[in-house]
Formats: sequence, structure tokens, C-alpha cells
Amino acid sequence: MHNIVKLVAQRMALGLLVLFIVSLIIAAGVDALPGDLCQEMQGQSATAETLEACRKEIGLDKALPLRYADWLGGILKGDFGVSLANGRQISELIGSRLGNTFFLAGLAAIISVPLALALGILAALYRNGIYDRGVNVVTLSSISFPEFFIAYILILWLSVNWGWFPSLSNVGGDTPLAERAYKSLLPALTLTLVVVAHMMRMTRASIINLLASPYIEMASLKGMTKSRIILKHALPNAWAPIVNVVVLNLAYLIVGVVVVEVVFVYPGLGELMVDSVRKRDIPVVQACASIFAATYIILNMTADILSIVTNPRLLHPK
Amino acid sequence: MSEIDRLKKQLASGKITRREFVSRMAAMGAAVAAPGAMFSAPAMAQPKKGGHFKVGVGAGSTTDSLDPSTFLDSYMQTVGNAVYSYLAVVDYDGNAVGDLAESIEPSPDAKMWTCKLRSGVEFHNGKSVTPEDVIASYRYHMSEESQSAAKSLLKAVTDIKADGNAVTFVLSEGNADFPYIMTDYHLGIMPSKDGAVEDPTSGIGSGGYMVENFDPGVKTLLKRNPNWYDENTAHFDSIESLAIKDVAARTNALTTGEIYAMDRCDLKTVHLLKRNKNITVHQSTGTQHYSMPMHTTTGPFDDNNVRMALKYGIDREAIVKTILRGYGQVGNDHPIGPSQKFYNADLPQRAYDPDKSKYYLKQAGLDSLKVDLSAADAAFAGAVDTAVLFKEHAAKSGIEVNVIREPDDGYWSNVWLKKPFCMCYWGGRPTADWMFTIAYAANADWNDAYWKHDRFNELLVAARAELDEDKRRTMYYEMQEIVSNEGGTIVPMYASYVSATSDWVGTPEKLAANWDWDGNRAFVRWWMA
Amino acid sequence: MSDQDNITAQTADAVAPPPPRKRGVRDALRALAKAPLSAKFGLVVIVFYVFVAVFAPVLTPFGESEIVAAEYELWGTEVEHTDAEGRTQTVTLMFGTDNLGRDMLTRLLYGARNTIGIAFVTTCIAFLLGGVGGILAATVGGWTDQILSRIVDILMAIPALIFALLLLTIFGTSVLSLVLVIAVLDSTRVFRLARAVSLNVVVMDFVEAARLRGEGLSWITLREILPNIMPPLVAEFGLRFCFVFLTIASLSFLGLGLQPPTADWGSMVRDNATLITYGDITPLLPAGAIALLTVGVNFVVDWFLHKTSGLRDEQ
Amino acid sequence: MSSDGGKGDLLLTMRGLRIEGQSDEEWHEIVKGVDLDLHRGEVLGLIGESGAGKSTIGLAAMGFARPGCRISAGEIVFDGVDLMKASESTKRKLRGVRIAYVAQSAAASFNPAHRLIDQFSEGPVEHGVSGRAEAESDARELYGKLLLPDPDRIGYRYPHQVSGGQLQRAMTAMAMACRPDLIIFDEPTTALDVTTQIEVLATIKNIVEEFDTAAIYITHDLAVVAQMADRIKVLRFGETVEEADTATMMTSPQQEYTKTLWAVRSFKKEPIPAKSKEPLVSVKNVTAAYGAVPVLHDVSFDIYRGKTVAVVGESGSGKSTTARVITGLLPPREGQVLVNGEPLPGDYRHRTKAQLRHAQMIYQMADTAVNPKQRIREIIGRPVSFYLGLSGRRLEERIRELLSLIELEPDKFIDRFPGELSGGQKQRICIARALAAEPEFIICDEVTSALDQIVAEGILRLLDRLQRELDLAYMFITHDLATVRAISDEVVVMLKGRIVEQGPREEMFTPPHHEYTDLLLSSVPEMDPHWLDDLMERRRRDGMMASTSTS
Repeated sequence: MHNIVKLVAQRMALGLLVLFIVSLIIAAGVDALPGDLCQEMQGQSATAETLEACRKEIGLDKALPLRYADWLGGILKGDFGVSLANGRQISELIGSRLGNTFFLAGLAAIISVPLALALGILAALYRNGIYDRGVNVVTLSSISFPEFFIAYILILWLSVNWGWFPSLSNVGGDTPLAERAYKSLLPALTLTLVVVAHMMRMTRASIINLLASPYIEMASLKGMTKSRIILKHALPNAWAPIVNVVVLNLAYLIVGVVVVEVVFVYPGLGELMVDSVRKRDIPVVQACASIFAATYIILNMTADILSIVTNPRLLHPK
Repeated sequence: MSEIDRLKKQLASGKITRREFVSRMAAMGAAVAAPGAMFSAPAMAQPKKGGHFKVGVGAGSTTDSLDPSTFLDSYMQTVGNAVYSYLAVVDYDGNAVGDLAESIEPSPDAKMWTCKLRSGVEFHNGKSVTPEDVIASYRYHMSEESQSAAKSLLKAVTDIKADGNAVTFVLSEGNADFPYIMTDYHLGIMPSKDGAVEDPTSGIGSGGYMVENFDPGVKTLLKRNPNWYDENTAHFDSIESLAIKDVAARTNALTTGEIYAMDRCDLKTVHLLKRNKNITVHQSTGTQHYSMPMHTTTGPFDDNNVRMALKYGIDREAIVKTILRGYGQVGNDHPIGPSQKFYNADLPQRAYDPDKSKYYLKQAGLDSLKVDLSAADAAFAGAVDTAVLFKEHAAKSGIEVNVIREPDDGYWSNVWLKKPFCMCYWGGRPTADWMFTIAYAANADWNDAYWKHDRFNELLVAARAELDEDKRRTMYYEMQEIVSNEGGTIVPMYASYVSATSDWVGTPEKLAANWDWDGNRAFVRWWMA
Repeated sequence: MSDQDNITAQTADAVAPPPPRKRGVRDALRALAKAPLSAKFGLVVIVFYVFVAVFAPVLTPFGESEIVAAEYELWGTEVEHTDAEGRTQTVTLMFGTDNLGRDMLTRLLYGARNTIGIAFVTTCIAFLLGGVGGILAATVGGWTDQILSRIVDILMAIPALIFALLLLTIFGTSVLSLVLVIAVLDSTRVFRLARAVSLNVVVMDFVEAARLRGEGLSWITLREILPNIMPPLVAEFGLRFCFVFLTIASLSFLGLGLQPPTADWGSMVRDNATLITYGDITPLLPAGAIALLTVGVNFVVDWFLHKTSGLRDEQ
Repeated sequence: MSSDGGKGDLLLTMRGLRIEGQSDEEWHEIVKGVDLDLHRGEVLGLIGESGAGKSTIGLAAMGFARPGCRISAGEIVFDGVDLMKASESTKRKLRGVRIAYVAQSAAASFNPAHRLIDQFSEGPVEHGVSGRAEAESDARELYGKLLLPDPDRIGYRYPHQVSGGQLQRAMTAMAMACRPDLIIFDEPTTALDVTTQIEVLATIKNIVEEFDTAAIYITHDLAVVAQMADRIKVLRFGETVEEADTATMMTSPQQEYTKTLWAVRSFKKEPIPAKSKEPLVSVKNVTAAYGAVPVLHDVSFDIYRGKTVAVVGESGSGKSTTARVITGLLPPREGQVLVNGEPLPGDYRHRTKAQLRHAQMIYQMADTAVNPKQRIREIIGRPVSFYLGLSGRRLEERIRELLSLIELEPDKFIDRFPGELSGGQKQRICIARALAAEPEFIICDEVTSALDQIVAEGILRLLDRLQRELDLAYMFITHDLATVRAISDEVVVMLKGRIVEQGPREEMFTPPHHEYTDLLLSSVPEMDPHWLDDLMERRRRDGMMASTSTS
């Protein structure tokens, strides 16, 4: 276990550094965008006078490094600050949306990860057969459709035509769990179709990759059945690449679902972030970007830890 | 039929209540200068009380706030109209009539406007609405540090005085249309304390609905204000307004019954939506127009011949048919809509004419012309396609329009007013004066063509203070002609507001045209069927 | 090569080596003839697409953005068309027209040309950036590796769509910046892959031999390592190439797509997507075009990987 | 075990066995009609070089063909069951229960994800032979019988935590788990160090005898097969060359091929008279470490022009590390390397082109030592153009000259890729690449250990010829004492990073030796069928089995 602790500590330190740089880049990037919060907020109805008043009020007249330092100081004290656009506490603004984002990602993961593994394992078992090719074509097609398009098709069938699910997933903070899951099912299915192919292909490929290993031959020479060979002998050794891809997709489920949020009117973090970028609301963008970056870093770390835990060579050194 | 007769008739037939009759008659007094051209008000079925109204609005943002000075799009405009009351509102005939003000009286030179407040009106927190609240609410927009879009509207206001139950606005110059300013959606009345608005973001107003829950960019829950003074409006028990920016999501939610009304129908598919028997598609053409401003200060647009060449180079009919799918009318290169009071119907409609276009090009001393046109769908849905069509049309007269797709993000700050030729839209303003003043008057903040015309500017000031209807009409007619023939803006079309409701909800037969959502007032005007 | 006897690297002089292979056209055709059906299908698809992309202007009488009829004409509508020489003929619009009255088939054909062209260039740049970075990181190691890897970490930690939004808004949406931004975003994944596979090659004795010979970095990376990591890179190229379409579609969702009236499949799906909610299958055409190419490319890639990996599957 | 041929009933018969392998989508026959009989309790040795088809035949005895292979004709009957006709599930039920397999590389053939005892129990439990607890206690017992250290606990380790020799025994235990009638041993000791090898051989031999199990023992090492088998079958190109009981086969082989096999170890270098007193390369008091782990301690030796120094030791003794220090891949902590009396910079990156040119290296694995994506022309031509600046026709001529020098026909080979060469040819290419630099000194790191003996001998002869012609100095790293005997002038014996003994060859091979040198020398199998038994007996007497766990 000692090396896991060491790895976590190392990764945490590196992660913090990455977070810091990400926040710098985001701050500089958003600031470099033409226009500022005041212009975006007032849109077509802006005048020079009102813009100036606005800038003064929210402190946009200060230089970027100064504003960044203020923000960083707040963060270190655990204070995300307030949204420049509507003066709300960012922690409050983000809180429920973050929960929603994680809920949707979790739901999608619960459906897609076991599905992808099962499909991948079956494809490895019956490789080059009709089933294998069929799954391959279906999943490849599903990833080549843009997300919003998959969403529209699912809505057409499951919501408009058959009326099984609502087409809106406007969950709120007080929505009970069962209803929340029911309402979020369509977006979760959409995301499943988007991510399942990648994970399934990797599962299949990593298993097949190992089938030439001497220990797999050994297992069949011990008279083990095909399915036992795949499940007990190949799969445990294929975890590392599979976990990596799963984690990458989980990160995507959390970070990259803006489009699905928009189509299903799901109040997640992605939309908040895009909105805030458009409005140049730097503190909110910063907060969202930091959360996303942290998610990515933590998930990556999890992948590394999992590949250690699933690999006896690394878990039990000589 | 005179307006008064009509009102009497309506009262008799039960279409309006006595109270409404009184309030409208009162407003009539204010509108002495109101136009003679009247349209008949839409027939109304008898509204029912109660019900939970769910709507999907194709706007809204996570950065929204309940502060009226920040209202930007129809999402907060509709919420604002439900939550706040205004001194005046625009009725179905396009007149500004008193709402919170029982009467609105001008001085003869139209420099002083006195509003008598309705008595016994309370804010949602129980506080009575006083003239001090009105003054504080208006001053909130006028203050030095105000960021309100209404600030420029109130530039001419030099003083606001309270006098018993009345409020008097003192203007630096005469403005016959001042009651229309009072209808601006920013100018909701908020409770004040010590002469200042207590908390502009609190969402406490005196309108027909109270804010129960406000989640910016997601949804707003409203419930009926039990102390609402008008029996004929605010019929729903509660309202749930969802921000649904994706048009397909809105349409799906409407067809599956998850919402009862939506705005901004997808014009590409609205003919398919109409097939649904449970859904009614509404269309109202008012002041909303799409425009293409050219910077008249930079070449080649500084030459009116070039501008005319471009104006003749666009096939308006085709664009209305293709982009608006017929939901709109062709424009005549000025911003006054056909439904508006001083619309100059005598001005010949400009048509697509490549030969004339070539002629003007020659007048400008050019054989061919190449211009960059900046476009993004942020300007309006279909702006990019419009630009592409224009490119095809203009090619016939030897003009090469190079369409540059700009990012949606930051369009209004980076492209509009900055790029010499771009796509733009105007929600329109209820009066000709208002529209011309903000976007065509020399040095106006939003004069997006940087256009300056002496005669036009003279007329604008003169017409504003003129209370004589016929004289005003003559002046506005001439101004439209000037803008159309010499202005820096192509106005190819007037776009209808196209919305849809399901059978669950009752609406007037014809919706107001000044804004989307029945003039932003659907929440207070509609009912459950 | 034919030695089935030993699983280790043992081979013997006793086994007659196969005659040197001729790598000519005939050989390629022979390999092709033996390819599995899926690979043949994939190749046919790719060849067809390339053909369409190259000959788009010849295959349709209309211009890329020419308005030929009313909008939303039905499939199979016939129109009179006058070409540049003034000859008039009746043309059947196989897939009808789009929302502006342009021929759908023409848009699809030009879409192939633009989309494939841009996707190809983008992917090439992504592989140039990511590939060079990854190989360098693996070969040089140490601080170079640390710095490059952390830069990639940072790039990957920033949500891609936001990153694209920032860059494209700052630098504008010319085709060049679009291509560059997508390429940079894509290159992070290429970097990770190239680095990972290079690490396996870097430890090989022949790389050590080249180092001990005193070879420079360019020889080691280009001549020793690169040829050996091509198979996984080519496989990744196939996938990345297809994903560029989707990235373009996603960006057009944010209003950052290609300059109109350029036809590209991603934007075509986006433009017509709402029709699908009424069961109109028009948007399936460009979506299907993307899907078919993705499937085709991946079939070929799978076959290629199978050929180069030497992994033999059961019969 | 006596060598009295068939002991019991006929257990396995093969008739006219033909097996095909696929390459480039075409089928080639790799076993061409082999007959085989095996009786209960009998051990049959299958011997032959790579490509002779011995493993393929061994697997066919289980009714198994590797992916890319197929049994195309013939008859395989195991204890009355026709494996050619049997269903897959019938065969599956035989495997592991009645026929077991011990693979060449135990390290690769144990699943790294599971503990040894889990893998042991899997067979009996899955086949319903015994319960889990029973299987585990049986495992502990067998581990004990196979002389594994700490037999009660070693099963709870993962494969990577156990040494190679122990793994090979654990695998034998696993094969024994269901008490099979037949075990196929596929080169079980090839990957092991000599000292470990004989221990494994001894335990395997004991347990097979104890349970009276029949076995097919596959190897390319004659001395090994002589110890293990009752009967020997010699294979070549997938055909039987000859078959006889062990004693007969050892003493009077009939076929020419068998005789050459028997004669491989005859090469011995002619001593070269010393030409120079000054050492070409001298390693002076070198101490080196990987990170914090010290691997070399105060190593010093000299190499003279035209002479060969053999560095001998088992895995982990530091012999390859010494080579890395000399080549500059691992700068030493202390000490230095002198060439012609001039100290070399520790790091190869600081050495001049000339310094790099004069020390070349030949690797153990020719497969990984040449870039599979480069043609022979480029592999050999690069050092020529890089160091000597030749180009065009002169470069081409030089490449051809080098190819002729290593006895490969230039026209035939110059445009090939390494994948189109055999192992021995590839090793020759490596030699040519080293020669191309025109060096004074070549480090040969286990250059013959991955090759068959006949091929290896060819390489040794070539190296010897080149040394004479070009006056080269060699540092020859090897674990094989036969090679040392064949090629060295001087010998350096290493153990755990230190030099335990060094001196001229004759001196080293004449007693008295250092204790460790003695162990090394005595562990080299001899052709005498009784050698192993005698040696074990002797060691037991001397109490030397205590070193079991070294490897």
C-alpha cells in the first residue's frame, strides 16, 4: 500500500500545479476574449455610459492580475466568490448543478460501463463472428452520429411516439430520487450510446491482445472453458487499459455533456460554464473549469490507482 | 366607431369588466394624442381562473437576475411583466394605456406628464405602492452608476415630482410619446426605502404574480398574487417558466404535453407542427425587423449609390419565403412596420432589381463590387442563411458578397457596431420616434450605420414635440422616405413572432405584436382552457 | 515467420526463410483479395468517398451553393437547369432540396469534399504535433518528457469545448484557425498514444545501438522509432479522422463552424436536425454519410492492425 | 529410472500425424507424417532444433493446435480416445486431468493476476476432481515434494514474487495436480541458469518417477534429454530422423544428422599468441548503481588486442551491467574505463565519434537488436556512412563486402528486411553492423544463447575467424560454460556484482576453483545418462542442495 500513498501524494501535488496553471490559462483566455462581462450582459442595448458604470461596479476596471490574485486569495480561503453577472454566491450557483452533473454522469456510467464490458467480453469470446461484427457496426455508427442527433432520435421514439419518457429532464433540487432517475434516463441513454463504443472496443481489444499470451494457452491446456479463460484469465490482466478508457469516458460524461444538457434542458454544470464564458463571468468560469480540471485529474489518478490495485505485480512488490 | 363607443359595447357584451372599462377610459384621456387608426381588439373567450401554466421560453441565461435593469431577453421580460407592474402597458391596439397609473396627463407642450396612481395597490411584501416608490424605481435607472438600458430612454427626464397620489415627470423637451416609455419592461416599480430602491434583485414587485423560486437559466416558479387588483388578468394559480434554448427540445416538450406554450417555433418545421391537431400556431407581425447596417462613414458604404445598389440587389420576397417560411413581411429599408401608426404606405415597396442595382453601381463609378458581410445566427435565427441568399442574389448584379461567419459568442460586442456590414435585428419599438431616436438619430448610441442626415434629424426633434396628429404623420412619412432612400441600413424583412400553444391553454385570438409572448404579457393575459 | 514451434524469439537457420517479398501493386492486390469481407467493404467505401470528394464538381450539374429550386422540395423532384453554356436540361433532384432550395445531393457531394479534406488536414496536423511531441517525450525522457506531459495534462484538463470556444473566439473562425484548434485539441490524445507506444520501442536494443553509434535525435526518432510505431498510429488516425467531423458538428452547435456556404456534413446534420423530430429522415443523409465512412475506415484499420500485429486468431 | 523402453500398456499413439501452419495467409506443412508410441510410465525425449516441430507434436498429443495451426491428417489415440474425432468438450475434459502440460517459460505461463495456489486448484476444482480445500492441501504437499522453500506458504504468492526455477517447479506441481497419466514437458529448463536447471531437472525426474507418470520431454539440449528420457526420438523439419532407447541413441546414433547434433560441442579456439603487452581496454575499480541499488562493486579487468575475455555469471551477476558501463550507458559511480590508456568519459553522450566507433556491441536478442523496419542495406550501411562517410557506389561495395565477410550472399540478402531472416542470419547481420564501424573492440552480450547449438557454433566460428583476420578484441558475456570453453582466452567469473575469480582459460578450467566456479562448472550437463543421478548423489553428500533458492 505504501507506494499507493506515495503515488496519491505525488499526483495530488502535480494535480494542484495543473489546476493552478489551468486557472491561469482560463483567466487569461476569458480575459483575452473580445468584449467583457458588461458588454455581454447589456448586449445590443449597451451604451458607453452604462458600460462604464457596470465595469466600475464589478471591478473590471482593475487589471487582470489583480483580479486573479483576489480570486486566488478567496479560493485559498475556501470562498469561490460571487458571480459578477448576478451577484449570487458561486458555491450556491454551482452546488445543485454539480450534483445534477454527477448524477447524470453516474447514471450514464451505471448503464454504459457494465454494458460496454459485457458487449466487449462477448465480442472477444465470439470474435470475428456475426455477433462481433454486428456490435462493431452498431457501436461505430452510434459514435459517428453527433450527440444532439442521437438525442433527437431517442426523443422521437421513446418520448414523442411511445411516450415512455419525458423529453425534458428539468430536475430540481427537491426532485425525489426515483423521479430524478426516470427523468434523467433519456439523457443518460444518449450519453451511453456516445461512450459505449469506445469502452467496448477497448475491452474487446485488450482481451484479444492477451489471448496470445502463454498463460492463456496454459489455461486452455488445463482444460478450462472458453468463457472461463476470457473471464478469469484474460480479463483480470486487461483491466489497466480498460480502466483507462473507462475513466477517460467518465471524465467526458462529467465534462463534455453541454450539448446533451442543452437538448434535454438538464440543469448541469456544462451549460453554466458555456453561459458564463459567453457572458465573460470569469469567477464562475474559473470555478467550473477548476471543478472540471479537478475531476479530470482525480479520475486519472483513480485510473492509475486502479491499475495498481488490479495488478498484483504493482500491488505486491517482491 | 369611436374608441369610447367600442369600449362601451365591449362592456355591455361582457367582454371587459366595468373596472377595465374605467381604467381604459382613464387611459384614453392620456392618449388624447393617440392615433385615429385603430384596429379592433381581439375577441376573447371567457377566461377561466386557476391552473398551473407551464411554458418553455427560448431564451434565458444562467447569468439572469430579477433586477429589472438587467432584463435582456424575452425570458426575463415575461417574468418581469408578471412580477412587476408598470405605470403603463401597451394594449392590443398598440396604445400605451395606464396600468399602475390610473391616468396619464400631458402638459400642452408635452414637457410635463402627470400620472395619478391607482390607490390601494400593494407590493408582494404587503407594502403599499406610493409615488416615492415610483420615483425611486425610475431614479434607479437614471442614476450615475446605473447600468440600465432604460437609462438612455430617460435621458430627457430632468425631474420627477410627487404630488399627493400623483407623480409628475418633467422633460427637457417635449415628447408626445412619453407614455410609451413608461411601458418599457425595465421600468417595473419596486419598493423603496428612504428614497432608494430597497433591493432591486429581491423580485418583489406589485405585479400579478409573486416569485416563489427563481433559478436563473433554468426555471422560474410564480404564484398568483392574492392581492392583485385586476380581476381580468392573472388567471393562473401558478406558472412554471422553463428556459429551453434548444428549439427541438421546446417543440418536443410541447408535443408531449410537458409545456403548454412555446415561443420561437422552428420555422423549418412549423408546417409539420401545424399538423398536430392539439396545437395552435400563433403569428403576429409587429415591429421586429431584421436589418443589415452599413457603416456610412467607411468606404464603399459612404457612397449612397453603393448602398442603393445593395438595397436593389437583395430579393426580399425570396428571403421572406425561404428564411421566414412566409412568417413575416418584406421590409422597405426603414424600421417602421406596416402595423405601426405612422407607417408610410404610400412609399413604393423596393423590389429585387439587378438592373437598377447595376445602374447605381455605375453611378458610383464601379463595374463590380466586393463587400464583406459579417453574419452569425446570434443576430437572428437564419442570419447566416440570409447572408448566403443575399450573396446569391447580389451576384446577379455583379456584386460579390463575401459572407464571414462570426462566432455567436460576443456577436453584439465584437461585430455589431464594429464591422462595416453585418447582420442585425431590432425587436422594434412601439413608436416611430422611439425607433428613430435610438438607432437613426445622429450620434445615437445604437446608430449602427453611423448615419447622419440633417433634414432627418431636424424632423425627428420637431415631430417628437408635435401634438398635432396630421403634422406628425407628414413628418414621419418624410422621415421614412429619407431613411429608405438615403439611409445606411438594408431592412429586408419584418419577422413575425411565431409561437405555439397547446389546447390546455386559452389565448386571445390575435396576440399583441409589439413583443413576443403576447406583448410580453402572456402570463397575465392567458388562462387555462 | 512460418515457425509455429517456439513462442519465444527463437528461430533457426534450419528454417528456410521465406523468399523476399515483392512489395508491388500485384502483391497489394493479392493481399486485398485475401482480405476479409469487412475490410473489402471498408476499402470500397473509402475509395468511393475519395472518388466523390475529388470529382464532386463533375458529378453534379449544380454549384456548391447554387439555389436550384424552392426550399424543401421532395425527393425526386425534377427541375430545369441551365448550365454555363446555356444548355437547358431536366435534372432530377434525387434527395430534394435543403432549407434554402439548394440541391441536397450536391451539398452532400461537396460536403464530402470539404469535410474529408478538412478532416484529413486537421488529423495530419494533430498527428504531426502529437506524434512528434510523444516520440520526443519518450525518446529524450527526463525534463522534456515531464514538461511535455504536463502541458498535455493541462490541455486535457481544460474542457475541450470551452477551450475551442476560447481559441476560436480569440482567433476567429477561419478555416485555418478551425483546423489548427481542432488539431491542437486532438494532438493531446495522439501525444499520449505516441508516447506510450514509443516507450515500448525506445527500450529496444536497436535504439540503444543507434544511440551508442552517436546518432542524433532526428535519426533516432524518424528512422528508428517512427517506422515501428506506425501501426497503432495509423489505427488511431482512422478514428481521429472520423471524430473531426463530430467536433465540427459540435462546434457548429456553438456557432463556430465552417464559413458558409461551405457544405460540411456536421453542419448539415445540425441544420436539418429538427426535421428528425417529425420523422423526416433528411438529416440521416449526412449523418449516415459520416457513419458509413467511420465504419468503413475502422474496418480497414482493424484489418490493417490484424495484419501488422501478427496476432493469429483461431480458424 | 531404467532405460528399458516401454514399461506398461500403450498410452498414446500417433500415426501419420500431419500439422499445417499458416503464414501469409497460406498453409505450409510443419509436421510431415510422424508416428509416435508412448507407454504408461515411460518418458520419451523429443529432440531437435527450432522448427523441427517438437512442440507442435507435444501439443498435438493433447489434441491441441496453436492458433494459426491445424492438424490436417493422421491419428492420435490417447488411452482409447481418438483425439482427432473427439469433441472439443471431450478433449477439454482430458486436458489438465489426464494430460498435463509444463511450458517452457513458467514466468510467462503462470497468470500474473492470480496466486500460485489458485492456479493450482483451478484444475482439480473446475474438473470436479477434488474440492478446494483438498486441492490446496495437496498443493502444499506437492510443493514440498518438489523441494520448494516454505511449501506451506509459497502458494499464496503471486508468480512475480517467485524466482524462475521455483516457478518451473510450481508449474510441474500444477501439472501433477490431477495426477495425470501423461505430462508434456516443453523445454522446461531452457530459460534457466545452469545451476538452477539441474535442480529443476532433478525434482522433475524424481516426481515423475514417484507417481509413475508417462512424459514427453521436449528439448534441444542433448545432455538434458540424456538425463530425463527412457527413449529418444530425433526430429528434423517435422519428420522423424531416428528413434531408439537412450543408451543406444547416445552411444551409437545411426543417422548423419544425429551425429552432427552429437558433435556440436567440438569447437575449440586455437590460442592466439599475445601481440601486445598494453591492454586495449582496461576496467579500473568500477563501482556502479541503478539509482540507489548498487550493482557493481570494484570491478577491474583488462582486455588485450586480439584476445577474448569471457565474463561468466548467472542472471543478476552484473555481467551485462559491466558492458553498460564500458559502453557509457551507465556512467560508473567510481573508477573508470581506459582505452589505450586514455580514460573514456563516463557518459556515452560525451564521447567522441571515434571513441564510440572503436567499441561496438552485439546483443543477445538479434530480433530486437535490428530495426525490423529497415532493410539490411540500411542497417549495415548506416555505420559505414555515419562513421566513415562513404556513399554511393563505394558504400554499396562496402556493404556487399561486409555481407560476404559474414558469409551471407550479398545479392540475396541486401534488400531484405530482418523479418525475412532466420535467427542466426540476423545475428550475423548484427556482427556485420558492428564490423561496419571498423572497431578495435566488440562486446558480445550472450550472442549465442538464443540460438540453436549448430547455429551458435557457426556464429562462434565466424567470430573467431574475424578476430584472427581483423585483430579484434572481444568481451564475451555468457552464462554458458561450454561457450566459455570454446572461445575465451581469459575468463572473469562474476557473482552478485563482484568478480570472484579471473585468469587465463586453462587455469580456470583446472581445479582448484573458487567454490562458486566449481558449482558453475559442475552444473553443466554431460552426455552421460547417469550424470544427473551421480551429481545429485554427490551433492546430497556434500550438503550443497542448500543453495536451492538461488536464481
